[in-house]
Amino acid sequence: MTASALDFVLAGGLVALGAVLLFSHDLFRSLVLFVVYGLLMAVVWVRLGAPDLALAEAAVGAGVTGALMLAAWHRLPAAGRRAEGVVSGPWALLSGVALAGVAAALIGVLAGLDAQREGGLQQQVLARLPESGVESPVTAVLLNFRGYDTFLELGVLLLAALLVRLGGGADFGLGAKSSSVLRGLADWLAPLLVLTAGYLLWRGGHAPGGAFQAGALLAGAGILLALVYPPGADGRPAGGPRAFARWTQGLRLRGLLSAGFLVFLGVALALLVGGNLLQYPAGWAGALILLIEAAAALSIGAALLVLFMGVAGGREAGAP
Amino acid sequence: MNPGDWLAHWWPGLLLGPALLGGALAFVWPRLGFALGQGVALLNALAAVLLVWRVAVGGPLAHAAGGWPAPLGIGLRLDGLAVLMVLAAALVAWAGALNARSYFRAHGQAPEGFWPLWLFLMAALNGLFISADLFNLYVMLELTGLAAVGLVVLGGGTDSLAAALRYLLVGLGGSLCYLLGVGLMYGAYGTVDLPLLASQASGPALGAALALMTAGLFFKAGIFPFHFWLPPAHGGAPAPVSAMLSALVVEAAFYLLMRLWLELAPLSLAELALPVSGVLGSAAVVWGAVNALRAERLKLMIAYSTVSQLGYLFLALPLMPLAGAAIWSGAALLVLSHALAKGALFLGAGTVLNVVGHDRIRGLNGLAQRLPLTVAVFVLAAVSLIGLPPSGGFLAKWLLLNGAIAQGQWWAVAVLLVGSVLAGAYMFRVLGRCFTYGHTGGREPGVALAAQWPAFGLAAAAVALGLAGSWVGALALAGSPFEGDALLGVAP
Amino acid sequence: MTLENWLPALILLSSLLPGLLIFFLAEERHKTRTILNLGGALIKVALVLVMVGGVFAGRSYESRLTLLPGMDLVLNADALSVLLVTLSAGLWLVTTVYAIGYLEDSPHRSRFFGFFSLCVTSAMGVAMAGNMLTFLMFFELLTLSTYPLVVHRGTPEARRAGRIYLAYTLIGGAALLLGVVWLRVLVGPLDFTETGLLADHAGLDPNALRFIFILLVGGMAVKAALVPLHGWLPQAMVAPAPVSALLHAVAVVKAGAFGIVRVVYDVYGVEFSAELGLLAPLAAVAAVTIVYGSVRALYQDSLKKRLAFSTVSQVSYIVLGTAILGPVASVGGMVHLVHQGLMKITLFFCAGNLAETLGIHRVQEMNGVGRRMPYTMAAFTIGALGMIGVPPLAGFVSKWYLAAGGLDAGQGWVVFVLMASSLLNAGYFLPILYRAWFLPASVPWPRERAMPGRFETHWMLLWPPVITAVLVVLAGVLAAAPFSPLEWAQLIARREYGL
Amino acid sequence: MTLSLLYASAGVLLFCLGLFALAVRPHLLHKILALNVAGAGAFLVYLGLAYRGGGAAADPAPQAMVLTGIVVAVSTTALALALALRLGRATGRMELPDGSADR
Amino acid sequence: MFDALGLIFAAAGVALFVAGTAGLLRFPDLYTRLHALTKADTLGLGLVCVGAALHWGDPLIALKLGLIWLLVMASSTVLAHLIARAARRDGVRPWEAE
Repeated sequence: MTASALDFVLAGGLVALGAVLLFSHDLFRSLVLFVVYGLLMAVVWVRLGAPDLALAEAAVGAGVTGALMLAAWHRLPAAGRRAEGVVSGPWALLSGVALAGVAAALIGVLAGLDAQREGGLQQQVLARLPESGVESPVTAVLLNFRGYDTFLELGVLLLAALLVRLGGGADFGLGAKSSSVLRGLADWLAPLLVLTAGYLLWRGGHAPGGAFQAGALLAGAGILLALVYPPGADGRPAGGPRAFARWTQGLRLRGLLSAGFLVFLGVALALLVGGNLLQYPAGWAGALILLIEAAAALSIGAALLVLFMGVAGGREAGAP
Repeated sequence: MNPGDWLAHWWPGLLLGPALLGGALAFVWPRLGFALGQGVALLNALAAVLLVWRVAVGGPLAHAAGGWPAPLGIGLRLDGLAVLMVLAAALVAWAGALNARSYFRAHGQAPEGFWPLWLFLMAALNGLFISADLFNLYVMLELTGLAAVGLVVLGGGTDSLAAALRYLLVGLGGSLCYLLGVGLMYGAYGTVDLPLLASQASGPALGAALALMTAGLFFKAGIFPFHFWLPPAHGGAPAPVSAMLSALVVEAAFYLLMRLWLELAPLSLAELALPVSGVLGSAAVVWGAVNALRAERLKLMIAYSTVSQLGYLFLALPLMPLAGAAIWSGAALLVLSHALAKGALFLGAGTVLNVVGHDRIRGLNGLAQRLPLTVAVFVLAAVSLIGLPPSGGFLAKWLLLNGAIAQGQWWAVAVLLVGSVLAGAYMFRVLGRCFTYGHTGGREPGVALAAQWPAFGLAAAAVALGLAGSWVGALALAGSPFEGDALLGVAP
Repeated sequence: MTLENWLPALILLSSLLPGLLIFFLAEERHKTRTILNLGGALIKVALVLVMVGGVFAGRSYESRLTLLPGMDLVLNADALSVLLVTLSAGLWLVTTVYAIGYLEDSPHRSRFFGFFSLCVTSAMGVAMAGNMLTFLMFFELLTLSTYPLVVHRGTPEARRAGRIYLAYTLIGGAALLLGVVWLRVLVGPLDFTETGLLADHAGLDPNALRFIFILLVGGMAVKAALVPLHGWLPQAMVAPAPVSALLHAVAVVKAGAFGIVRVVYDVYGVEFSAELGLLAPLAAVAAVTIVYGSVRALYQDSLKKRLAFSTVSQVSYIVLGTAILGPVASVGGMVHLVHQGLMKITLFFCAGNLAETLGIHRVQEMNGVGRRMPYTMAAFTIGALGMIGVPPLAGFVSKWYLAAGGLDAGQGWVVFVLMASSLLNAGYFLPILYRAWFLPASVPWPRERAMPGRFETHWMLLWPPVITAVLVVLAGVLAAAPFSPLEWAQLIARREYGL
Repeated sequence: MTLSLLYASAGVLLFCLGLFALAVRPHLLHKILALNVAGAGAFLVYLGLAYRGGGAAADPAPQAMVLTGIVVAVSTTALALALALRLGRATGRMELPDGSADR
Repeated sequence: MFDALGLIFAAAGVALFVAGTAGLLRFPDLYTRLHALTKADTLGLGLVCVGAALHWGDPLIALKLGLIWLLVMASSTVLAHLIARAARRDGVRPWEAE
C-alpha cells in the first residue's frame, strides 16, 4: 500500500520533532517535546495496525518515560538546567558524516527490501493461535511462543528497580506540598485506575491490552497516591489508603516487585518436568498465562512506581 | 532414564534456574544474599562441569523454549564452544563469590544489591551463551549490561559512578545498533533464529544487518577505538566485579561476533568485512599494552591488559574462515585462558588493595614477602597472558600463529609476537616490584587464605589448561562450523 | 606403564616436586628445606645414573603427553641428552650444597630454593626435550624461573639486571617461537632426529629454511650470549654466587648452546646446514664472540664480571665446534659443553667464597689471598688453567679436538682463533693467579667473618669447588677412560654423522 | 513509496539522529533522550517492515518484540536518569567528566 | 437528523477549542490563559462528545464518551487549579491593564 499525504506528514513530523527535541538549546522544551514525540509515536502505531503498541507507547513510552524525564528535570542541580550546546570538532563532524552515510545506506537497503520481503511469522502465529491458550496474537507471542523473552524482560525490569531503589524505598517526600483538591481527585481516580488495569489485563487475552498496559496503569495509580499524600514522621505516607502504604515498603514491596518474575520462573521450571522450558501442557495454557499475567501486572506496576520514585524521590537513589 | 538423558532435558533449567531463583530471592531477602550467592555459585560450577562432561561425551544439545521449534519459538543450544564459555563463567563466578566474602569483609559486608546482581549476571551470561535466537540475545545483552553497570556502581565514589554511567550509555548505544540489526534481519528474512538464518539469509540486507549488529558488539566488547569506557569501568569496580567483567562480559560480545561471522555470514562477506576486525584488533593489542605499561595503578593496568588481550581475539577473527579449526580452537582456548587468568589477576589485585590499602604499582615493593600466594597468582596469570608455555595462553597463541603462518598472514604474526613481548613487559614491571626487599616484615598476618586461594585456583587452571589443550580444542569444535577438521594442518 | 616411559618424567619430578613444596615452607624450617633439597638432588643423580646405564645398554627412554593432536610433549634420552642431563644432575647436587652454605642465613630462602629447583627442572627439560615444542616450553620456563633468581637481591641494580635479562630473553623467545611454529607449519611435528629431521623433507623453499634457521639460532643465541646478543650476561652477575654458577655452567647459557647444537644436528642436520650455507656464518659469529669476550674480560676489574665475559667467550667454543663440519670438531664442541661447565662452576664457587668470606669483589683486592684461603685458590687455579687450556686439564682436551677438527675440515683459521683466545685467557687469568699467590696482602681483608671451624671457610662452601676442581683434572687426565665426557662426545658424534 | 518504506525510513533517520545526538550532546539528559529517540526509531523499522497493508493487524511477532523493547527502554532510562542525577549531585554538572582515564 | 445535530454540536465544540487556543496564544498572562484553556477542555470537549454520541447513536458508546468527558474535565480542572496555585506561590503577579 502506498503512503498517503497524511503518512508523509506524520512520518516527516516525527523526524522533524525528533531533530528539534534532540538539538534544541532549551532543555525543558526538549523534555516536553519528547512527551509529544511519544504520543505521536502512539498514533503511528495505530496507523501501522499495532494498537497493542499504541497503548503501551502512550502509557509507558510517553507516559512513564515522560514523567521520569520531567521528574529528573526538577532534581537537576542548578547548573545542570542549561543545555550545553553541541560538541564540535573533527570527531563530531566525522561521526555526523558517517551516520549520514549509514542512514543513506540503510534506506537504500530498505528500498531494495521492499519489493521482495518474506512473510514473517504472522501465518504461523495465526495457525498455532488455537493451541496458545489466548486469542490475541500479540499476547500469544508474548506469553507463549516467545514467553522466554518476556520472562527475561521481567528480569530486566526487576534489575532496574533493584538498582534504582538501592538503599531507598518508594519515597514519599513529594506529597508534602500537594493540594487538597488534588488529593480529592486522587482519592477517586486511583481505584478507577486499578479497576481499569484489571480490565486491561483480562482483555489482553483476546484483544489489545495485557500485563504491561495494566501494569503501567497500576503504576500511574501508585505514583498519583505517592505524589498527593505527605510523608509522616517515619517517611511513610501519613494519610491515604493504609494498604498502599504497607505494600510499598520493605519486604512487601520487594516481594511485590519480584512476584511476577518468581511466578514466571516457577512455572517455567515446573514445566520442565513434563516438557520443555515454559512448554504449557495442553489445555492449561490459558489458565497459566492468566496467572503469570496477573502476577506480572502487579510486579510491573510496582517496578514502574519504584523507577519513578528512584528518579523523583527525595532520597538519593543508590546512596548507601 | 539414564543420567545423560536427564541432563539432555534439564540443562536449560540447570543453567538458568538456580541463578535466577537465587538472584530473585536474594533481592527479596537481602540477609540470605550471602548464603544464596555462595550456594548458587557452587551449584552453577557443578552444573557447568556436568554439562561439559555431557557435551564432551554425547555431543551438542538443543532445546526449544516453550516447546515451539524455531522460527516460532526460541531455540537454545549448547555446543562445545558454548559449554566452554559456560564453564569459564561458572569458574570465575565461583571464585569471585568465594573471594567476595573476604573482599567485602574489609568493608563490613557486601553492599546491598551485590548478591542479586552477581547472580543475575551469572544467569544472564549463561543465557547469552546458550541462546540461538538473535532477539533473545538482545534481551540477554541488556540483562548482562544492566547487571554489570549495577555492579560497577557498587565501587562507590564519583569515579565509579561516572565510569558506570559511561558504560551504561555506551552499552545502550551498542544495544540499539544490535537491535536495529535484528529488526532488519527479521524484516528481510522473517526469522531471528540463527541456524535458520544461516541457511536462508543472503543479500544486501544480511550485510547491513550484520554490520549494525557488529558495530553494536564492537562497542560492547570495548575493542579499540571503542574501548574508552572499559579501563575506568573495569578499573573502578570492586575487584570481584572487575574479574567478572573483564573475564567474561566483554568476551561474551566477542563470542557473539564469532557466532555471527562464522555461522551466519557467507564466506564471501566474511572475507570482505573481517579484515576491519583484524586491523582494530592489531591496534588494540598494541594500544592496550602500551597503556598498560604506562598505567600507575595495578587495576587500571589489568584493565588495559584486557583491551590488549581482546585485540588478539579480534585479530583472530579474519583468520578463521580459512584456517578454521586451528583458529577456532585457538580463539576458544584464548577466551578461556584469558578469562581464568584475568579473573585471577583482578581477584589478586583486590587482595592487594585490601591489604596494602592502595594499588599503586610503585608502592608494591616487597609484595612477594607480604603476600606470597597473591604474587604467585600474578606470576601464573602472567605466564598465561604472555603466552609462555605450558599455559593455555601459550597453546592458544601457538594455534593462532600456526593458522596465521599457514595462511601467510605475516602482519598477524608480527602483532602476536609484539603483543606477547609487550605483555611480558607490563606484567614483569609489576612482578619486578614484588620481588624487591621493600618490605621487611614477614607474611602479612590476618589475610584470610580464603581470599587468595580462589584466585590461585583460577590462575593455576589457566596454566594447567595448556595440558588439557587437546581435549579443550576438540571440545570447542563440537557443533562448530569446523567440526571434523584437523586441528593442526601442514601447509601444502 | 614401564620404567622406560616414566624415567624421564621422574627425573624432572625429582626436582620439580621438592621445588613446589619448598615454596610453601616457612622461612625458619631449615631442616625440612635442606632435606628436600638434598634429597631431591640425590634422587635425581641416582635416577640419572640408572638412565645412563640404560642408554649405554641400548635401551630407549621416552615420556610422551599429547597437548594437541600433532603436538606432543616428549621427554626422551638420546646420547646427547644424557650428556647434559648427567652434567646438570651432578652439578646441581654440588651447587645445592654450596647454595645451602651460601644462603642459609639470608632472607627469602624458601622462594630462592623453590625457583632454584624450578630452574634445574627446566634445564633438565631442555636437555631431555624430544622435539622442538618441548624444547621451547622448557626453554621459556627457564627464562621464567631464573628471573626471580637474578633479581633475588632486590636491589635497584638487581632489578635493572632483571629487566635487561627479560628484555633479551623474551624477545629471543618470541623469535624462537616464530621459528618453531613456522617450521611446524612447513614440515609437521618436529621430533629431534639424529642426522636431522629435515632430511626427510625435500623440496622446501631454501630461503624460508634459512630464515627459520636464523630465527631459531637467533632466539637461542640470546641465551648462549653470542655477540651481539650477549648484553644481559655481564649484568646478570649481580645474582648470588650459586645462581651465577648455575647460570653460567649448566642452566641458561648452556641451554642456549645446547639448543644450537640441537638445531644444527637434529633438526637441520649438519650436512644439510652446510649445504644451505648456514654453518660458515655461524662459525664466524662464534669466532668473533670468542675473541670479543676474551678481550672484554681483560679490562674487567670486577672478578665476577671478568668471569662473565670469560663465559661469553668460552660458550662459543661449543658453537664453534658445532659450526665446523666434521666429527672431530663436533667432539670438541660437545665435550666442551661438559668441560666448560665444570671449570666455570669452579671459578664462580671460588669467587663466591672470596666475596662471602673476605668480602672480595675486585681483582685488585686479591693480593695474597692464596695464603689466606689456599684450598679455594687452588681450586680457582685449576679452573683458570683449564680455561687457558693447559694440559692435561679438561680445557686442553676441548681445544685440542677443536683445533684438530678445524684442520680436518680444512679451516685452518680456527687454530688461530683458538690460539688468540688462549693467549687472551692467559692474559686475564694469570695476573689473578700472580696476585693471589705471589703478592703480599696489601691491606687487611675488607670484611672477615668469624673463623668457621677448622677450615678456611664453611665446609659447605669449600667442598663444592674442590670437588669440581678435581673433576676438571680427572676429565682431562682420564679423557680416554670409558664413560668419560670425551667418550660420550665421540659416541654422539658417530651417531649424528651416521657413522 | 510504500507505507512500509516510508515509516521504516523515518525510523532509520530517527535512529541515526539519535546516535548522532548521543555522540555530540554533552548534557546527560540529552544523551538519555537521544537513546530513547534512537530506540523509537529502531522500533519504527520493526513495525514498518511488519506492516501488512489495508488496516490489517501487523505481524504480531515484531509487535511483541517492540513491546519487550519498550519495557527494556523504560527500565534502562530510569536507571540512567537515576545515575545521572547522582553524578549531577556529586559534581554539580550534568556531564560526564573528561574522557581521559586517570592512570 | 441525529447526524446533522451531532455535526452542529461537534462544530460548536471545535469552535470553542479554536477560541481557547487563540486565547492561549493571545492572552497576556498565565491566569487569563488558563481561563481560556479550561473553557475549551470542559465545555468544548463536552460538546464534541455530545456530537460524537449523536453521530454513533449507541447508548454504550455514549456512556463511554460521557466517562471520557468526566475524566478529562476532572483532571484538567485540577490541573488548572494546581498550575494557578503554583504560579501564585511562585509570585507570578496577575496582569493589570495599564
